[in-house]
Amino acid sequence: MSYASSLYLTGAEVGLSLFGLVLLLVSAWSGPRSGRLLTVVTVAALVAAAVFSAHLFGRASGGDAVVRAFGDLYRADAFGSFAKVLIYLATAAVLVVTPRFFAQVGGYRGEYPVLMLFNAVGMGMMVSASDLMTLYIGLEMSSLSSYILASFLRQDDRSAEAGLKYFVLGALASGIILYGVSLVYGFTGTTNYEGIRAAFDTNFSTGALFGVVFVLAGLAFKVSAVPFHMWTPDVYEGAPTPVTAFFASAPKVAAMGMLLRMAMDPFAGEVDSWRQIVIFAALASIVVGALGAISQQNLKRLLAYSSINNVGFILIGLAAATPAGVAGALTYLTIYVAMVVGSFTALLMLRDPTGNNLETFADISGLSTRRPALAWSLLAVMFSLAGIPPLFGFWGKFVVFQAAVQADLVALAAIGIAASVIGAFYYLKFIKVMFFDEPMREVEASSPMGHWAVLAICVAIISPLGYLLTIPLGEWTAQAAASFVAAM
Amino acid sequence: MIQIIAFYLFAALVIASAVMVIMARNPVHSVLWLILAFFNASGLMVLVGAEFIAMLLLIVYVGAVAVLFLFVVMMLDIDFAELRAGFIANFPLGIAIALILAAELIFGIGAYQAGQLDLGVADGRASPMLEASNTANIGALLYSDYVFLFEAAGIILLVAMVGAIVLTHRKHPGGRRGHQDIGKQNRRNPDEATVMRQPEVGKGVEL
Amino acid sequence: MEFPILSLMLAIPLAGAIACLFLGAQAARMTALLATLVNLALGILLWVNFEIGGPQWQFVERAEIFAVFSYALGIDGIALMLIMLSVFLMPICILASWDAITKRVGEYMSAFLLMEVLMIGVFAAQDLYLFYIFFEAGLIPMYLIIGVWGGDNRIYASYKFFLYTLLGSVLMLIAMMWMVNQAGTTDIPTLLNYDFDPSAQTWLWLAFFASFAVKMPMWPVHTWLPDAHVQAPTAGSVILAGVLLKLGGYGFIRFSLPMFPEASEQFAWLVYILSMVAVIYTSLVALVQNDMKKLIAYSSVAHMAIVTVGLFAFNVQGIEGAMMVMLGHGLVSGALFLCVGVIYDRLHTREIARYGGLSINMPKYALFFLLFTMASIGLPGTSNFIGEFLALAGIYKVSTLVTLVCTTGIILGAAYMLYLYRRVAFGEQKNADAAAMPDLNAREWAMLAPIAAAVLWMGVYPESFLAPMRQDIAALEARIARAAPDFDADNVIGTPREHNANYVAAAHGEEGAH
Amino acid sequence: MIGIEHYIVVSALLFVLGVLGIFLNRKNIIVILMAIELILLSVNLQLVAFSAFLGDLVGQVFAMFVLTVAAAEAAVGLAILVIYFRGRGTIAVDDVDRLKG
Amino acid sequence: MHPILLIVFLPLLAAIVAGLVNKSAPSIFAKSITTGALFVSAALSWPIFLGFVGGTYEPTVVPVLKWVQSGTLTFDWALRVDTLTAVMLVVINTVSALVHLYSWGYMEEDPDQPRFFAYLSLFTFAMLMLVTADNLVQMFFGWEGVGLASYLLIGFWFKKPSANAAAIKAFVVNRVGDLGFMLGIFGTYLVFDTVSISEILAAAPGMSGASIGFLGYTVYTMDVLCILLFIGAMGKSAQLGLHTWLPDAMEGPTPVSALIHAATMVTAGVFMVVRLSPMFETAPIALGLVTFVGAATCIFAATVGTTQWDIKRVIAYSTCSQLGYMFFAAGVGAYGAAMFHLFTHAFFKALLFLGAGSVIHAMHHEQDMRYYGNLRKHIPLTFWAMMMGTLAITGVGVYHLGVGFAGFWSKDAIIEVAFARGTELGNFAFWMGVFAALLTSFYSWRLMFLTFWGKPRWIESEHIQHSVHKTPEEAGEDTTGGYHPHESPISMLVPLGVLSIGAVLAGQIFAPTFLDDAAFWGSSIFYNEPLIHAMHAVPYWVKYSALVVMLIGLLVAWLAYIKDTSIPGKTAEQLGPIYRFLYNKWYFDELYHYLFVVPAFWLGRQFWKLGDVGTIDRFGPNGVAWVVEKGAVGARKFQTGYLYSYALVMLLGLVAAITWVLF
Repeated sequence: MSYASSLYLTGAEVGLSLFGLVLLLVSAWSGPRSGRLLTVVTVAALVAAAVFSAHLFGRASGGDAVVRAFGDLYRADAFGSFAKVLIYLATAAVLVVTPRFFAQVGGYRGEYPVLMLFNAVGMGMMVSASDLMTLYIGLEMSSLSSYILASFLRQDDRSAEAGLKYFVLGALASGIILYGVSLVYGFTGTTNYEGIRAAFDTNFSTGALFGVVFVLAGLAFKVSAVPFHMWTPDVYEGAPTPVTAFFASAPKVAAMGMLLRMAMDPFAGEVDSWRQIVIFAALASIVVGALGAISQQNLKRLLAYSSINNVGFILIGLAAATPAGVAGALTYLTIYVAMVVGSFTALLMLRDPTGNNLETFADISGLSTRRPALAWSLLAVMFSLAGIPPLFGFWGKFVVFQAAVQADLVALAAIGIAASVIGAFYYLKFIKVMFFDEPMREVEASSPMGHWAVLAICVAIISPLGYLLTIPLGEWTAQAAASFVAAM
Repeated sequence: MIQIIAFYLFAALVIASAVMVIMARNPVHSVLWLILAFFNASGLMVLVGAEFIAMLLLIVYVGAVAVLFLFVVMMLDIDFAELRAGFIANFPLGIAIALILAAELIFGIGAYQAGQLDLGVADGRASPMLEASNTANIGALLYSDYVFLFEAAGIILLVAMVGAIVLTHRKHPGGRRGHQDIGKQNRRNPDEATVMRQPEVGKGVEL
Repeated sequence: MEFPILSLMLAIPLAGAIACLFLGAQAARMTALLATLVNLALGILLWVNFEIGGPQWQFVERAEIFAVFSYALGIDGIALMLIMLSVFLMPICILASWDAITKRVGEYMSAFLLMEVLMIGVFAAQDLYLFYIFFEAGLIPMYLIIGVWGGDNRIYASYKFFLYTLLGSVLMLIAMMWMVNQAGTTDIPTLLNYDFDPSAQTWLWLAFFASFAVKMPMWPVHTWLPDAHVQAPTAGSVILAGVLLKLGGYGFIRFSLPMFPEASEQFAWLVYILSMVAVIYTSLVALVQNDMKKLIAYSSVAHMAIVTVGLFAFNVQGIEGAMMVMLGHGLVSGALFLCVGVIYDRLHTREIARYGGLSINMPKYALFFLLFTMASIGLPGTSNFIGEFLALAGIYKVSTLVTLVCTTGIILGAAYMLYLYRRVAFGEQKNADAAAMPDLNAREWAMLAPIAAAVLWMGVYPESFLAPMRQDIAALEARIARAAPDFDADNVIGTPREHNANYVAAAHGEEGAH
Repeated sequence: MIGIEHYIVVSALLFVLGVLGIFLNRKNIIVILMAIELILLSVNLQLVAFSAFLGDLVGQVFAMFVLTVAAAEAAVGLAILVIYFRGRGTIAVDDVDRLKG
Repeated sequence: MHPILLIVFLPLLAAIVAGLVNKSAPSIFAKSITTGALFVSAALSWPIFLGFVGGTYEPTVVPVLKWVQSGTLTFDWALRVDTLTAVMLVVINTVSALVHLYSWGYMEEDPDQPRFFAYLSLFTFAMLMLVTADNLVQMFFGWEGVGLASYLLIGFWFKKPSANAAAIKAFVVNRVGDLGFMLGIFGTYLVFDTVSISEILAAAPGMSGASIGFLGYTVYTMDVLCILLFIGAMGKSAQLGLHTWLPDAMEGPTPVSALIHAATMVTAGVFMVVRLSPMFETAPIALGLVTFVGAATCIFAATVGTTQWDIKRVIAYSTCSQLGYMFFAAGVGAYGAAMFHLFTHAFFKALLFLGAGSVIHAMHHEQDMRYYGNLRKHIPLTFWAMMMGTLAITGVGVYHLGVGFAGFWSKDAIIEVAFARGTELGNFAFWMGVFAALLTSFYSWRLMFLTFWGKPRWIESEHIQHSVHKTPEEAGEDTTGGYHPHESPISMLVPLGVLSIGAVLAGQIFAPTFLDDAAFWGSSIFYNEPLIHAMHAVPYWVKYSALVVMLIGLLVAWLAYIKDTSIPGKTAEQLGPIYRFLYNKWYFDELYHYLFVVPAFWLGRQFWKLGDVGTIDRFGPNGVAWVVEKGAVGARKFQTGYLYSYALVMLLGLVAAITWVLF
């Protein structure tokens, strides 16, 4: 190990951190007006980081390259790099559509993109961590900035309440994780994933088992799986919409990536002890997410439940506990990010003529006559979320269920997919309101190009054209999943 | 022997203080109990030879965090008499669950029935050098192997600082309700803003 | 590689669908009509070039552009016929919507063209997952067609349609995954000859059944159909009855029977019972309907029950009959919905009681309506007769009881259809507005006349339709022969009697008057 | 020397008390923040104990990071609390229920 | 080109042309083209028939078009010409041509004449397809085709609710029979692996001892097949149980009644049994059933016929009764006799109907005989035609003289052969036949006397009142109301004349051929030579029985309707219940109404409201939606918004997970 190689492998994080520090200075001196400019620069930096991660992915996907940095605190392997590409791109996309929201409600500052940057750094560390300590630091870096972002609209009670709830429950979850980590550490003698795994193979005591459960439970909070999901609807509804968009996309990837790595690397030997829990969480998430969403009027809240629902499907990939399952989960995440960014972008484009953001069903009633393009985009997103072919969302469900079936979890797959029909109910409601109902409210007639660009990219991905991606996506996710096989 | 007495003393006090933290009516008292709990925990750490962490605990917590708590408690100017006492509706359930958790943790991990605990074996890379002090050992480790995380921890502190400032810093000294907030006005919804009253004949409306 | 005609048939309506989204009303109508007509021409080309008795799978295309599954197209005679049905009905649907749809025409036409793509895709898909994608995707345009352009209660109907059919088919997806995992291929022709373990077949069959039974629809999962039909715009009903219901039957032919012969035999009783119930039950329900579309919808359920018993007769007649019923019913029920649509466009009600005596002011209409009514009843010489006759002849070989019960459908069918016709076309002109309706115009002629011709053609010379399917059905029969169910009409040849029944000894004679 | 079990028991009790503090309390959010500190304290205690019993310093390093983060958390948490109080004028846990359903 | 092609397809062509042109050309166009086509067909048919009579014509099959090939189940469009077909050809085409001609006059004032003529020709085509069928499926095609035409023609005056109801009834009741027919075809195919009639008949004797499963029972193969097929015949030929549609079918225009519901379509059942006679001969139980049903129908319809007032209904029940004769003739094995009666019956029954039509025409569409009377003087030509028909149907003739009207030859042959058969069923049929002959005579003469003798009672008729614009009170003593019945136009009288000739001579001329000429029939039917010998050998009292009962019937009718017109009323009063039973047609319609129609609608409503809506939807989709909805409400309530409950749920989850892994 040399610092040079380590710094190279952690280049994205290091670079973004340094960049963030510089930006902080700039914003401190230039005052609140620099927000938009800083955003643009941040987006560029994130895209650059994504490119760099893609480069690392290419480097690592061969399998023989050195991927460990800082004495195996950190691995720039294919899995981590893939997840980071997603994270950075999702963060960048969300940032693109952010400033306009705050332009209306006020309170946008240069600190916002900086916090997003550090959040991204934290997320990067989460998915690349190969040591519990790295994991914790990354997690907290991301979480802390998320708490702040959730309450960023500080004049708004709902934003503050969202931040408060998120903070308290997040801290509790961190505590649970930490407690589990300490147990794992105590009963294995190490915090390194490889070491943990080796120690588990020789000796897996009750204490270690408790550690595993605590860690997974805490991680379940981060991915908002049932029953650790309770914060999600409140936070998503209360947080400023761009922040909600962010929460639903990049941190989901990071948390899920972290969970996948945790389950498939250090805990891979103990599949039998955690699989049942994951299966329960998966099914419960699908059902609770779907049921919770049905009677919602607030679209953000609905999408929060939708994200819980989607997490359930991703967890099915995890429950398979096979490389195919991991690849499926990653595929799902990729598509999910596109869907979620697309849906929130469309939501952010919905404003009344005076510029207020709209966020309830009543607001989008009859949207298809007022804003056909927007409505059709949302239609595609919703059908995709519901998993109806030929939209690409189907593919996400397809791969995870396929993995489950291949892992002989046929019953799980059958129940899960049957429960997904409940979910279709409220996605249909979305479309029903937009297309079948009469218009009730005036909406702003046009939206800025940036929003359109993000939306167009997302819709293009989830459209049937997405199927052309199945081969490369399949290869990439398989290589990412192979990181764990290589580690085995 | 003294070690054992000390352990039980510290342990009993730390538990008792913790109980008081969550039971105390007055938050100021809670903070003070919390400080006591930290002191005792720090004592427990000293007992196992982790004097650096023990001191750090005191410095960071008692010196910074607890004071911050006190500061905020005072600053918020809360009328504590108004705060409701009592517990949540499903208090018994909560207690029961907590007891189960405690029992499982103690008997599961503690594993008294199975005799000696089967701890892991450290790989030795971070074994303390006997000739150096605990502080020096940690320092050596921190600035070499864990420098990456150390820097990252710094960023966390930075984030927290930035966050705290961004959230609480106010440009307008005119008071929290002294300035017009367009966003807030726009976000008001009719249900909260206006009240429909239908006064009966001969009776006024209390505004 | 040959000329990719199937892909072209998918591409043309797709391009049309995209174009329609951006076009004005009239342009969209013309585009849609043009696209469907071109597809019809291509379909005819397909039929002409289909080599009867040639290789089982023709016009095969294959491209590995997706992971896990292939873009593999190819048709056999069965698929050919169903594709023909689809491309034949599409221009008619566009015509039927010509004046009836005035709001959001571009989107409407787009939905229809998309529907065509998906229907052709379903029948042409040679890859299991590709099939599923096309199969399932049909929900989207249909949901919109019902929901946006439907009647008053369209929302309930569209939800019911969507969720019912979705729930049915998701389980099939899991079964497909299991099959692919087991057999190691997604290629339908290969899977057709893969022998799954009989115990696994049981639940695979049930999973597929869940989907196809809903699509079919079989009793008791039929209740989405009347609602969907009633609420859908005319052309939507036509497509729904004409083609979408056939997906269930196609699924049985393509998947359930050849892939799980043992399970099919094992569950044949279930199919029989549900079909028998359906024939009696839905026919009686049809008898008491006041809404024309609902009546026809219920009649569809009864007709589809004949298809299912035919399919599960495990013999050539049954299966060919089932196919013919599907084709015939596709034409006839589609035409009946068009007939309803014609008068609905004039009076904007489907309530039977609001009409009456239409033979007086709309004689041409009455003639067409009569023809399709008779075809629906299964009058010999029309398309449905051939199918019903063959299907019932097929099932007779298996169970006389089932045949008896299902054949009562011809009585009940006659009762409710003639009762409908009587109330609509016969009797006095009770309502002045109904009496003032003009007869068919040229556009409506152009809609109904081709179907009428096809119905008669199919009834008089069904060979055109049977010939392409013959070899495929024979292959199917050979495949499932090993699991053919026991039959109850076992003829045991005994010693012939010595005399004829009215044997009179010759000696009895010669003593009378002569 | 005291056995590791003793430390585990103390930590477990602290942990449970911290958790109890979070959800049994409806008076005051500040107490919840303190309960979180109790949880982190229990973890720290356990890490240090394990570290000592394993003869491995990683646990102590970890505990140091936890301390750092705990401080940061306290800062952020209190900041959020402050803005919440500014908006709503209360910090009673029962009142934090605008978002629900 | 074989003439049979022209014979069969000319009517179709004419129907299509007439139907498509419809009102866009003067109605004379449609009328001429259809009538012309039918006359050509008729003209082409006779040579074929005479060719068979003369023994110069060979049976042949003319293939037309491939139809269906499905595995071993193959059948093509083909026209089979043999003796049996030839008989039917002349009957159908002759009567049809005459009815076409008759309709020129009868339908003169109707605005929808092209449609009417198109239907008539369409019917003729379908009937021809039926009788020329080479396989059972084509026969079924014709079978259903005539059903369709019958439906259309009964409902021709579609504004009349009663006509519509009758049309539907005819179709649906026929469908009940068709159910049997179809099952019969399926069974036949299953047993013989073919539906070709000639192949089936050839193989039938070999199957006579076979047994087969049916509805879970093991039964004789041939019996079950023949019974199923016979159920089809019962429907089409209005035999007891499935007869209810025929009287109602009189709602159609009278020429239709003559053509379809007397001469041709209703005899299709008889034709089918005869056509399949070699098959039926292997099925004794089935034949027993045929005999029994035939005899029962014969007597049932005759009893009802004695009480009806509607002139057409009387003739309709008469038809029903005569069909019974044909069936029991077939049942006892005298297929030739059955066909002979079919042949003669076609002439005299068509004559009676057309005559009745002429009367109705003259009486301004009044059909109730109570309002007739004394018409003999006003419409003499019609009277004489009707008289010929009555003489024929009542079977006037003297055995030892060797002369008689058409009905004498055929009906007596049937009665004799039933006796000659010698079995219990044969005797039953014999006695029923004799008794029915008595009743036939009575109701036929009753019809004649009520219509043509006595005093005019015209003014009581609403139709007449409409015509003369008077009420009975206004008319006073003049019971004619000043109405002047007019003799029908020439186009109606010519058919009456031609058919009268047939009614008088058909029996006399063709009796030897039909009854005794085995060579004439060739292989087209099962010809039971010993039975015919036995028939000729029956005692004289048997041979004269029919004549005697005819005279008794005549006498009674004369007494009741000429001598003392109060007798019928008194008798009806005295025999109250019996009279009402007969008058209400044995309550079959009511029985079926409450047994089938009412329950069907009731069940339909129950299935719909309680089944679909109340159960399937309620517990299916709506039930699931309800559960989901409740779940959604629950999920909302669960999300209380309180931090501590969130934390509690998390803790619950944690504890649950730990407990799960621990145990």
